[in-house]
Amino acid sequence: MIKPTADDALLVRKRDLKNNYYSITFKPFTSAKKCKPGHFIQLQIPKTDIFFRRPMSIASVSSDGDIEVIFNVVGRGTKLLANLEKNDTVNILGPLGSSFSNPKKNEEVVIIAGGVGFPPLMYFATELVKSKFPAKQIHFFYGGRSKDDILEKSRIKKLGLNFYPITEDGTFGEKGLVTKPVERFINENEKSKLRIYSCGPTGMLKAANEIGKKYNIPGELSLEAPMPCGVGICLGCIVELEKGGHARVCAEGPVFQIGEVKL
Amino acid sequence: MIKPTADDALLVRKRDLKNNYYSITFKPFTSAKKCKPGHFIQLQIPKTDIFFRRPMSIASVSSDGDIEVIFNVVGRGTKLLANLEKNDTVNILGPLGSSFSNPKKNEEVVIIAGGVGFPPLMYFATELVKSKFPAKQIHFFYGGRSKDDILEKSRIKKLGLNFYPITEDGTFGEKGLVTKPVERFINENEKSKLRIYSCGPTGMLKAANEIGKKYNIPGELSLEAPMPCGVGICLGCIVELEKGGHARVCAEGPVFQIGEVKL
Amino acid sequence: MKPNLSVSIAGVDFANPIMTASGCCGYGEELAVIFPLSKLGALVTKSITLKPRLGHPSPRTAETSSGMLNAIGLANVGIDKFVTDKIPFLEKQKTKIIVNVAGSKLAEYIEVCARLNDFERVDMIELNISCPNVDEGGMEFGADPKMTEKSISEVKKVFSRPVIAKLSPNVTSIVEIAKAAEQGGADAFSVINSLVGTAIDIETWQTKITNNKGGLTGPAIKPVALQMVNAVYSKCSLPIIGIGGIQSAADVIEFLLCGATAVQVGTALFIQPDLPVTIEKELKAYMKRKKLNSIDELIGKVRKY
Amino acid sequence: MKPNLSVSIAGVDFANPIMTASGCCGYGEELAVIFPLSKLGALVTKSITLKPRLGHPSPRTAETSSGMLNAIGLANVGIDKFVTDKIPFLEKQKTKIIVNVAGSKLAEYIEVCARLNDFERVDMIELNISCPNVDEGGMEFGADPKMTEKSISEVKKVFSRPVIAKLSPNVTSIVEIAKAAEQGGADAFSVINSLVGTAIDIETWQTKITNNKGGLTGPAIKPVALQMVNAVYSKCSLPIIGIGGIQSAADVIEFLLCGATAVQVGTALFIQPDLPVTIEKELKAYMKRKKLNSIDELIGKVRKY
Ligand SMILES: Cc1cc2nc3c(=O)[nH]c(=O)nc-3n(C[C@H](O)[C@H](O)[C@H](O)COP(=O)(O)OP(=O)(O)OC[C@H]3O[C@@H](n4cnc5c(N)ncnc54)[C@H](O)[C@@H]3O)c2cc1C
Ligand SMILES: Cc1cc2nc3c(=O)[nH]c(=O)nc-3n(C[C@H](O)[C@H](O)[C@H](O)COP(=O)(O)OP(=O)(O)OC[C@H]3O[C@@H](n4cnc5c(N)ncnc54)[C@H](O)[C@@H]3O)c2cc1C
Ligand SMILES: Cc1cc2nc3c(=O)[nH]c(=O)nc-3n(C[C@H](O)[C@H](O)[C@H](O)COP(=O)(O)O)c2cc1C
Ligand SMILES: Cc1cc2nc3c(=O)[nH]c(=O)nc-3n(C[C@H](O)[C@H](O)[C@H](O)COP(=O)(O)O)c2cc1C
Ligand code: FES
Ligand code: FES
Repeated sequence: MIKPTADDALLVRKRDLKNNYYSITFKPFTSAKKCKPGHFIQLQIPKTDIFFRRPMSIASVSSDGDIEVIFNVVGRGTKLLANLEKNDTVNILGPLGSSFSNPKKNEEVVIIAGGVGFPPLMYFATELVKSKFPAKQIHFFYGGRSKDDILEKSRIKKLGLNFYPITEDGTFGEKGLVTKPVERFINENEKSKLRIYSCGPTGMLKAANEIGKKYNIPGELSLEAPMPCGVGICLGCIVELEKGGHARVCAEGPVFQIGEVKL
Repeated sequence: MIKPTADDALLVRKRDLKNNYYSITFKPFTSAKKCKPGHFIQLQIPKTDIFFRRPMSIASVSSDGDIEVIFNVVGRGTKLLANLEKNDTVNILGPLGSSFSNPKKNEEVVIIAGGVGFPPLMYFATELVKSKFPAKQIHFFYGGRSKDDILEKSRIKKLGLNFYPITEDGTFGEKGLVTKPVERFINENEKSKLRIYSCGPTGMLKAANEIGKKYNIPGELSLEAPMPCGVGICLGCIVELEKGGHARVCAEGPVFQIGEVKL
Repeated sequence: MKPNLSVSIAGVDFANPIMTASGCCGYGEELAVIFPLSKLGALVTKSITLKPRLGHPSPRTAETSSGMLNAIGLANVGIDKFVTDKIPFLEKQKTKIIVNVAGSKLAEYIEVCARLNDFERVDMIELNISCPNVDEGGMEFGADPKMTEKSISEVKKVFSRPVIAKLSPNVTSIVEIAKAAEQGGADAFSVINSLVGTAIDIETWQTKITNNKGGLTGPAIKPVALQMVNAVYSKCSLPIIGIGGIQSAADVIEFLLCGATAVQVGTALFIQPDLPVTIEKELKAYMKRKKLNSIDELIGKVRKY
Repeated sequence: MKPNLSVSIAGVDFANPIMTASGCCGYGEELAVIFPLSKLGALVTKSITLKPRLGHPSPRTAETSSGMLNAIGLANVGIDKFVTDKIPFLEKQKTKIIVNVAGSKLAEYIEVCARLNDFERVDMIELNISCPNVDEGGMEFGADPKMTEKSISEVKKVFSRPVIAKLSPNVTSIVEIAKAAEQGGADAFSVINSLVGTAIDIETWQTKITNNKGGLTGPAIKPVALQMVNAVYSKCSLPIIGIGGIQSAADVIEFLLCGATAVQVGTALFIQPDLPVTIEKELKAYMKRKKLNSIDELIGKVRKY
């Protein structure tokens, strides 16, 4: 566990990504340098009637320590977040949880993202590219219902990786669910060189987990759970393990190995 | 009882009056036209963790329905109010309570104001002057600890009334408490033509009440009490009556007759 | 199809399940200025006692996290003045009238209820055997199964229309008390009255209310109220009026799902006095969206794990 | 002069009156990363049972107005693993260690307490006779004066250091239970555990936690906790550890004024895990401003009307 810090940070940038998605960027955050892809932060909007903090994956950390999250408005808390304006204060606790482990040099990275699972994987891909991991070895499968669910297209493209958008209604990229193109890709490649990273809706995570097990491909899944604390002390965010027993999504996770948890 | 309305109004103007005093103006407020000096409103800052509304006297209502309150930061709620910015939303319930009754044409109006008792009396004096009541028949005694406690000096002066600032430390106007100059004024004038209006700290209200009783001068006092509802249904804001029994400050008051309540 | 919001409790029909809670709507006069009381299923009056009561001195309320403390002390006009001054106004209102009755001795309850029996427009009595703010009677009645049973059965002898037992949450087993009330002949339950609590001013070291302790109400207590409604619903058979922290139609639906047939809105009226009007509208919209024709389709329908 | 924050309970000295509550700080490992545990008066462990327990399935927490519901279900590593894996870590911490013990049968409590007796660094045991989240034992113990007395006196036979009785608020008279615990030989009280409550998802109609009901905690319950602390303080003579909704030094001071000698911070740790550090600082500042030399000058000093 990295020692998390709690900071009152200012909202320095807010972008409406349409379709109820927003990107907001905060600063300063003492622990910005310690953040790694997969880590999350717990956001608290001071003086609101919302009791718990809200967990959000880190979407990016800039060289001067700006920290970005990308989120979807689904309830009261995210609505309040979306209503924030420049210079509003948010208290950030983090970084929290486990992070994605790095692929081996020669591995092909298969990223399977969807919905609010996209931000941590964008962060992951960005850092891989920054660390000189060959962009052409990164395969970014990004599924959504419709073209508006595929966020930050230009940002992904700019990374120079292999981008495979997939939409259920076919309005952007291939039509259908991510499963098919992912399996096709796997079958066209040397399976022992692949590594999967997935974060997204439960259905997608289940599929990624099954695919990994079926083809014996290692990899990692980033999970969600309601999180009262985010630091491992409430035992509220548990998930069942395949080997029996529970793990805390906030402490042992949110990043788990394929085949490790019951989904 | 006037039928109050509840409106989400926007903050259209905010002025820092220094010394932890602020003026904030809202619009639109459906019932602006029904407001009279002495009335108050119940303010709620949406989505805060503050449970009750906060009662505030009306400080002015403009011809196009802007409604102003002037307040002092004393606790959590008023702190939040002071932190509001232009275009923030506040829910306003009002107008509530009783209002000041008009003086007779030939009466000399003795206003005794202090602290957050100033705003409703400024509103009262303003409306009197607007209604062609002779400004020279209005005597505005305004007490504070120091010169920074005397708010909106130019605004009062502009009304053309007789302005008697009094400060405990003598930094503005006469030195001392309001009681002395008020009693002096009373003794220099025909008592049967005087009418007192007072709102301010408990000490000042007590003094105004005593002076009224001692010289047999009629008049009105505007009281404060913690107010869970402001509309007369919780029975939480009671004050004892001289004749026995209780009155609700929010419903029978906040404006009471001199000699009516136990202070 | 328009959803039908009407409900029926002990033979009394209500236009909708939304009532205003005792002590949070006076005798209806103030709210009637704000919205037509016909919007309510029923209005429940402030507790009426035999003699007029001034209640406790000020301060008698305090703000808490998502709630409030009150120790009003059953301030009310007394039965005489209620009959002469308040009933004539209430009789004109197009809503059901439930008179809440309190006292410090059983004889007082009986006398007040006997007087109320003469007024046909008093549709029901709600017996406050659970007020935490009086020294004698009040909560003691409601914490003792025997006294509960006896007080209900005695009141039933003098009041010919339905009697609701308003239960206290400050007991080890609310079900035990509910069963005693049922035994005594109660026609329905109101669940819950306020929890006992206090608050201290850390500058003066003084309690924030003159009675030193008071009743905790508001959204803070909603989970406790829901649980008690469901416990009573599971073990008893009388209809339940759910009370505690209701602020929205969503809250009302939670209570209905837990087993309430109707609900009362209390503390939230202090912040939004016309809240029942909003709730009725939202409740209708919910029922339409969920394709529900009647409130019955919600009552007690919580799905448990 | 520097204010002295130390307090003493049943012969055990604490650097300050601020403890972390059972079930809200695990076995201390996570918090130790965030701040040095020496900042605490004491750490109270998650309830330890004889056998390891997984607890209830997910979801087992829900957010409420100014609070939360939990039905973790006493998930813990069990006494064996606690002794081998957790005690070695705890022994190294420069704070007092209170181990909270739970069970479903009295024999289980006794066995766990007997095991703990061997570890000198376990300064005290806190007996959880008030957990609302297990079917047998737990709350039933704490609602019954006889069982309360018996369980304490039996535990006292096998554990030679002080035993704290953690009392349930879900009773008609907490004072009656406190007196029974006193009778049984308890050395102190922890007041209060959580209130029983529930919450429903109005879209799915399902209860929000798999156990269907859970414990309500957080600022919402503070007024109830303060009142119970003061009731026990007024009628009993043992030292009290106040618990319920503490979020700030101001809250701590309210508990001290009501009669608590120390306090535990629970739910608020989930929002601000280093809160005890802030509270200690604020408490010191308050004592300086009020010219208080010791915590004693606050305990029970509430001024009543
Ligand atoms: C590790 C982690 C990372 C996340 N990253 C992102 C992200 O990058 N972008 C994004 O849009 N969302 C993310 N989420 C989900 C996000 O936290 C929830 O959408 C948000 O908490 C909902 O809050 P609300 O008040 O709007 O919704 P409400 O429905 O009003 O919330 C009600 C309650 O449910 C809890 N809750 C319900 N579902 C979830 C859930 N799936 N996860 C967490 N809490 C839940 C909330 O904490 C709250 O207590 C993440 C969740 C986790 C656990
Ligand atoms: C009819 C009326 C008119 C008022 N007009 C003004 C005005 O024009 N300008 C101004 O600055 N102030 C005015 N006040 C006082 C103002 O309402 C309080 O200062 C404010 O409610 C304090 O809120 P807080 O959260 O900052 O303080 P806190 O101390 O945090 O409030 C704590 C609690 O105490 C209650 N409370 C404590 N003292 C009072 C009090 N004296 N009056 C009302 N509630 C109290 C609050 O409602 C709240 O519940 C008026 C009060 C009343 C009753
Ligand atoms: C200020 C106040 C006064 C109350 N007076 C009474 C009363 O006279 N009789 C009674 O039975 N209940 C009384 N109650 C309790 C309410 O009727 C209701 O049971 C309780 O407030 C819980 O509902 P709520 O959380 O919606 O307020 C009072 C509550 C408040 C807040
Ligand atoms: C998630 C959670 C788990 C808890 N587990 C335990 C427990 O195992 N044993 C126990 O005695 N109390 C347990 N409690 C109760 C707390 O110790 C405390 O009494 C209660 O939460 C009230 O304090 P608070 O409002 O500060 O949280 C738990 C509380 C919470 C919120
Ligand atoms: S959120 Fe508390 S343990 Fe994971
Ligand atoms: S504030 Fe509720 S009656 Fe006056």
